[in-house]
Amino acid sequence: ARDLRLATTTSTDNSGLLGYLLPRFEAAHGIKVIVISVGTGKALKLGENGDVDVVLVHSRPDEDRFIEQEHGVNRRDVMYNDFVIVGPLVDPAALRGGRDAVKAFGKIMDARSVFVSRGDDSGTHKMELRYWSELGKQPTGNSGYRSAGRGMGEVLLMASELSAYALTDRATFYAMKDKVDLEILVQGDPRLFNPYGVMAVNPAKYPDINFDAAMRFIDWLTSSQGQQAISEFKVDGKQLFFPNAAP
Amino acid sequence: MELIETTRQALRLLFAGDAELWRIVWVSLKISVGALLLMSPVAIAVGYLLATQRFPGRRIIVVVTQALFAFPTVVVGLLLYMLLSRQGPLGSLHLLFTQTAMMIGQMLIAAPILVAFTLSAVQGADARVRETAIVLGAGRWRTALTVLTEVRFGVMAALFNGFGRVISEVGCALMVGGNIAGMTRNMPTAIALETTKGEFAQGVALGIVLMVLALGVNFAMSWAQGAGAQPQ
Amino acid sequence: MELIETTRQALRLLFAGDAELWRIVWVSLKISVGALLLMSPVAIAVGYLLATQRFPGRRIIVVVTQALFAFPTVVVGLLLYMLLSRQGPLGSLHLLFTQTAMMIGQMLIAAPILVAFTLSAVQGADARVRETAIVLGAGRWRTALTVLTEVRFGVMAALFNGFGRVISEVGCALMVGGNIAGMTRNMPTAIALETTKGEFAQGVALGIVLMVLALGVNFAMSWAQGAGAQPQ
Amino acid sequence: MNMASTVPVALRDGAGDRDAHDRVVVSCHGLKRSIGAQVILDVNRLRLARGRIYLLSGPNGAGKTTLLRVLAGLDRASCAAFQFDGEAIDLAQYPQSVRRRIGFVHHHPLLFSTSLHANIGYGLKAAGVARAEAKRRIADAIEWAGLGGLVDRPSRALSAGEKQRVALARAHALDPVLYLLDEPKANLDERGREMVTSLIGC
Amino acid sequence: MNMASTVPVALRDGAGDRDAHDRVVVSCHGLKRSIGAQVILDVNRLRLARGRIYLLSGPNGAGKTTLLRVLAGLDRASCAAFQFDGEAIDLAQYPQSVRRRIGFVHHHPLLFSTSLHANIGYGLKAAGVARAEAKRRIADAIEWAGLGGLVDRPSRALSAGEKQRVALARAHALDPVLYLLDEPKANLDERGREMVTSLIGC
Ligand SMILES: Nc1ncnc2c1ncn2[C@@H]1O[C@H](COP(=O)(O)OP(=O)(O)OP(=O)(O)O)[C@@H](O)[C@H]1O
Ligand SMILES: Nc1ncnc2c1ncn2[C@@H]1O[C@H](COP(=O)(O)OP(=O)(O)OP(=O)(O)O)[C@@H](O)[C@H]1O
Ligand SMILES: [Mg+2]
Ligand SMILES: [Mg+2]
Repeated sequence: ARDLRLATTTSTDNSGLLGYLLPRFEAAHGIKVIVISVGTGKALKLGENGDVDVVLVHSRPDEDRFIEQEHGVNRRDVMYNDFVIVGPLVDPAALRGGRDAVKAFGKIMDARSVFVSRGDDSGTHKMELRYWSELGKQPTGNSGYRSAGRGMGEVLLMASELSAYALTDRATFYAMKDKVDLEILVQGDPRLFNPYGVMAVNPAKYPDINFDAAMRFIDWLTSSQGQQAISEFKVDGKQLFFPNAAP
Repeated sequence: MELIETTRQALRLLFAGDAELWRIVWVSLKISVGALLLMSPVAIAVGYLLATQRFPGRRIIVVVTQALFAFPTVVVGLLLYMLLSRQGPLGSLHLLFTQTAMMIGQMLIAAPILVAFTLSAVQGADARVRETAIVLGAGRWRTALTVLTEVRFGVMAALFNGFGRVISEVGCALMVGGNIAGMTRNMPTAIALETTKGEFAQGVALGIVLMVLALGVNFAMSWAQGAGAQPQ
Repeated sequence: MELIETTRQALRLLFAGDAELWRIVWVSLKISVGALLLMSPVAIAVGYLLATQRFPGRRIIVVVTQALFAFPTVVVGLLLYMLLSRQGPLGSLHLLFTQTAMMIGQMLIAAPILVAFTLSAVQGADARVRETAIVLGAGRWRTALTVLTEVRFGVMAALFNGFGRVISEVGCALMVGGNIAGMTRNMPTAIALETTKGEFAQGVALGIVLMVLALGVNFAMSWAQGAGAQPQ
Repeated sequence: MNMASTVPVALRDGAGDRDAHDRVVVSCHGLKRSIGAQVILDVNRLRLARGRIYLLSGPNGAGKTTLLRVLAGLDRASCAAFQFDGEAIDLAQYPQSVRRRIGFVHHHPLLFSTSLHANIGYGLKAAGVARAEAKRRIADAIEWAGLGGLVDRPSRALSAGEKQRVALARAHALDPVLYLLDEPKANLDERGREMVTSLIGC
Repeated sequence: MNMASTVPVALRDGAGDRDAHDRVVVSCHGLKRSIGAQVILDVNRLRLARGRIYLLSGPNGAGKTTLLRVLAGLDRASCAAFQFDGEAIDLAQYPQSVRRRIGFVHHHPLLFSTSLHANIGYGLKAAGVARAEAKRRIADAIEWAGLGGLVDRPSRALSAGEKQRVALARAHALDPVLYLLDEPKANLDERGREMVTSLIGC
C-alpha cells in the first residue's frame, strides 16, 4: 500500500505519542505513516495544498474553517489533553493553586509580571488570546508581555530564563520538565481543555490523494483499539492524552 | 560537563556505527555532495564567463549574485515548495518531501556562492594566464580549465564555502524535505529537532559530528587537490 | 498569483514606511551591519596574517576555518545560549534574548567566512605588492593596508558573503534572540514565523524585501568602494 | 637603434620557392587601436613577409607591445583587410588554426604552475599532437633551450632568464610560422641570446 | 661582460671626506642562501663602498636577483656579520630605518593600482614626509623621469618601459643611500637609460 502522509503538530510527535501509536497502526494495516511535524498553521496549509493525506492538529476554529472551505473531510475528535499555566517557583503574581485561567491572566497583568506568549497563531496561542479577550484586556497593555513567535518548547525555555509565566500544553511541559525551572501553577479549568482533531484531505480536490489510507488511519485512531492505545501512552507513569472520540 | 559528555557519546555512537546516526549522516552527505557535484560545473562555468566576458548588464548580474547570499534558505525552500507542491507547476513530479527536492534546494543555495567566488578568483588571476593559454592555441575549454587550475585555491575555497553552506542549512531542508525520520532527516534538521525539544547538548553534539564530517571532507578535498594552501 | 500580490504588498508596506515592518528591517540591519563592522577588522587581520605568515599549524588552522563554514548557525546559537543562560558562565550579564546576544552570535558566524576569504584573496595577490610596500619603507600596518587595498575585490566579496550570511541566518538569531516582537524579531526570524504559521506567501514576500535591502547595501558598498568589479 | 626597446617580429622561411606575393604572411591596412580619445596604435599599412625579421623600434610607450598583442589577437584593433597566409581573418575572432601558427612570447612571460615539461608541452597538447611525438618535441625543446638542469624545479622558483627560456622553448616546440617576441633578449645571458638568434636569425 | 644580464648595485657618494673605512656601506661574511639541498647564493665576503657602482654579472640563474633580494631583506639568508652604514643588522629583522635608505627596484616592477602620484609618493608617505615637501619631491621625480604626460593614465595601462620609469622615480623620490636595481635598463629606451645613468652614474 502507498505510504500515508500525516501532518501534525510538534506536541504529538515530540511527546512520543506518535512513536507509540504509529507502529500499532502500521502493524494492523500494513501502511507506513510518514510524519511531518510542524506548527498547526503549517500543517493545515500542507493539507490545503494537498501535500499530505491526513492532518492531526489542535485548533478547533481553524479546523472548522478547513472543513468549511472544503479542504478536508471527515473531521473527528480524537483526544484531548489540557493546557496549564506555568511559572517560576517564586510566583510573583501569586497564581499557585488557582483553577481559573482567566483570573490568573488578570493577576499576571496586575502584577506586571513577565509573560511569554507563543505569538505564532498556533492552537496554544489562539487559546491564550481567548483568555485575554474574556478578561477584556489587551495583552500588550502589560509591559512584561513578550510575543515570542516560537514553538512550545522554546517558549518554555524562554520563560524559564526570564522567570516568566507561560501557557503550555501539559504534554510538552512534561517532556521539558527537567530542562526548565518552572512549575504548574494553574490547572483544571474546563476552559483549559485542548482537543485534537483529525481529518482527511478532500479527495474531491485531489483525486490522487491517499484517501483510503487516510480514512483507515482516522478509523483506527477513533476505534476502540486506537483510543485504548492513546490512554495507554504514559510519560513517567502519567497519562498525557485522553481519548474522546465519539463512537 | 554535560556538553562534553554528550559530544563524546555522539562521537562514540558515530564510530561505533550506530545505524540511526549513520543514516542521518549518510542522508546529509549524499544530498550535499550530490548537490555540489551537480551544481559546481555549471556554476563554475558561469563564474568564469562572468569574469572573462564583457557584456551589458554584467555588473548588475555580479551584484545581484552577491546579494543572493542574503536570500534566506527558508525562502528558497518556500519557493521550491510552491513549485513542487501538488498545486504547483511541478506538482505532478511528486518530488515534495523527498531527498531529490532537498538536493534541488541545495543546488539553488550553492549556486550564487559558487558563481561569485569563482568569479572573484578568476578575476584575481594574472591576465597573462589566460593570454598564454590562448596564444599557445588552447580552445575555450582548455583555456578555462587552465585558468581555473591556476586559481584552484580560490575555486577550492568556493567549494568549501558552498559545501559548508549546504550541509549546514536547515531552512530549505525542513521546508521541502519535511524532516521525515529515516527518509529526509539530515544532520541540520535533526539538530533543529533536538533544539525544539530542548535537548541542547544533543544538538551541539550532532553539530560537532557535522564539523568532524566537514573537516574530513575538506581534508579529503584539499588532499585530493594536492599541494595545499601554501603562502606564496 | 498570490505570491506576486503578496510581494507587491510587502514592498508597498516597506516604501509606505509601515512601522512594524520597518522596525523589523531596522533590527536586522542594525545587528548585521554592527556585527560586520565589529568583526571585520579582526577577522581581516587574522586572514591577512594567515596568508602572509608561516608558522607550524597554519595549514590546520586554515582547513579548520573552512570547515567552520559547515557549523550550523543553530549550533553557534546553542553554544552561545549555554554561555549566556542564567546557569551559564556569563549568565549574570543578562544578555540572553537581547539584540546584543544576536550581534555576538552573528560576529561568531561571520568570523570564519571573513577570515577564509581574506586569506584566499591575499594569498592570490601578486607577491610583489607586499614586497614593493616593504622596500618602500612601509611598516606592518601600511603594508597590510596596501595589500588589502590591492585585493579589495576579494575583501569585498568576503564582506558581501559575510553580510549575506548573517543577515539571512535564522538559527542563532532565534536561539539567542528569541524572535520577540518589537525587540529581537528580525527579517529571518519573522520569515521563519510566517512559515510556521503557514503564511508562505508572506514569508516569501519578506524574503524578497530582505533581498532588496541586501541589494541596496551591496550596491552602496560596491559604490563606496569605487571602480566596481571590472574584468581585468 | 636601441636594442633594449626593440621588439623583433620574425618569420620563418617557408620551404620551396614561391613568388613574392606568396611570401607575404601578414598584411593589413589601417591598423588602429584607440582607448578612449587616445590613439595608441596607428599603422597605415603592414606587410610581413616569410623569412624576414622585423625589429620594432621606438621609445617607451610607442606601441610596440600593443602591435604584437594585436597581431596575436590579444588586443582588439580596427583594421581594414587583415590577411594571414593568404587567408582573410577577422581580428576579433582570431581562429585557433591561425593561433597555432604564431609564437607569441610576453615581454615578461608567465609559466603555468605545472611542471616545466607540462609548460613546454602545453601547446602541443592543445594542438592534439600524439603523446610520443609530443614527448620527443618537448625533449628537443628542452635540449635546445639548455633547460636540462631545471626540469625538477617548481616553475615559480625559476629566475627571470630561466623563465624567459622556458617560454621561448614553449613557443619553439610549436614550430610556428611567425614569431612575435616582445623584448626577448632583455632577460637573457650570452647563451640565451644565442638561442634567440638561432630562433629568429638576429 | 653582458649588459642584459647585468644588475647594478649603486651607492651614492656621501657628503664630506671620510677615510676608507667610513665609506663602507654594506659589509658581511659568508652570505649564503639555500633552498632544500640546493645552494643558490654563496658569497664569501661582500663589501659595498659609498660612491661606487657594482655590476653583478653572471649567467641566468647565477643568483644576481637573489643577492639583491637578500640585501633588500626580501629573501632570508644566513650571514655572519651584516653591517649597514656601520650598524650591525639582523637580516631576518631588517629594520625599517635601514629599508628607507635602500632603493630596491624589481626586475619587473609592480605599480600599485592607485594613481601615478600616489605610487611615487608612497615611500614618502610611509616615511612621514610632510605633505608640501612630499608634493614637491613627487613633482621633482615626475619631471626627472619624464613622466609628465602619463600622470592621468591608470597605472595598469602603462607600457613596460613606462612602468619601469615610474618605479625608478618612486625609488628616486626617497633619495636612498643604496640603490639595488635588478636589470634596470632592460625595458628602457635611450632616454630611460640616460635616466638610470644619471641615477647611478653608469
Ligand atoms: N625554491 C627554489 N627551488 C629551487 N631552485 C630555486 C628556488 N628559488 C630559486 N631557485 C634557483 O636559484 C637560482 C638563482 O635565481 P636568481 O633569480 O637569483 O638568478 P639571476 O642571477 O637573477 O638570473 P637571471 O639573470 O635569469 O635573472 C635560479 O637558478 C633559480 O632556479
Ligand atoms: N587603457 C589605456 N589608457 C591609456 N593609455 C593606454 C592604455 N593602455 C595602453 N596605453 C598606452 O599605450 C601606449 C603603448 O603601450 P605599449 O605597451 O604598446 O608600448 P611599448 O612600445 O611596448 O613600450 P615599452 O618599450 O615601454 O614596452 C603606452 O603609452 C600606454 O601608456
Ligand atoms: Mg613593450
Ligand atoms: Mg634575475
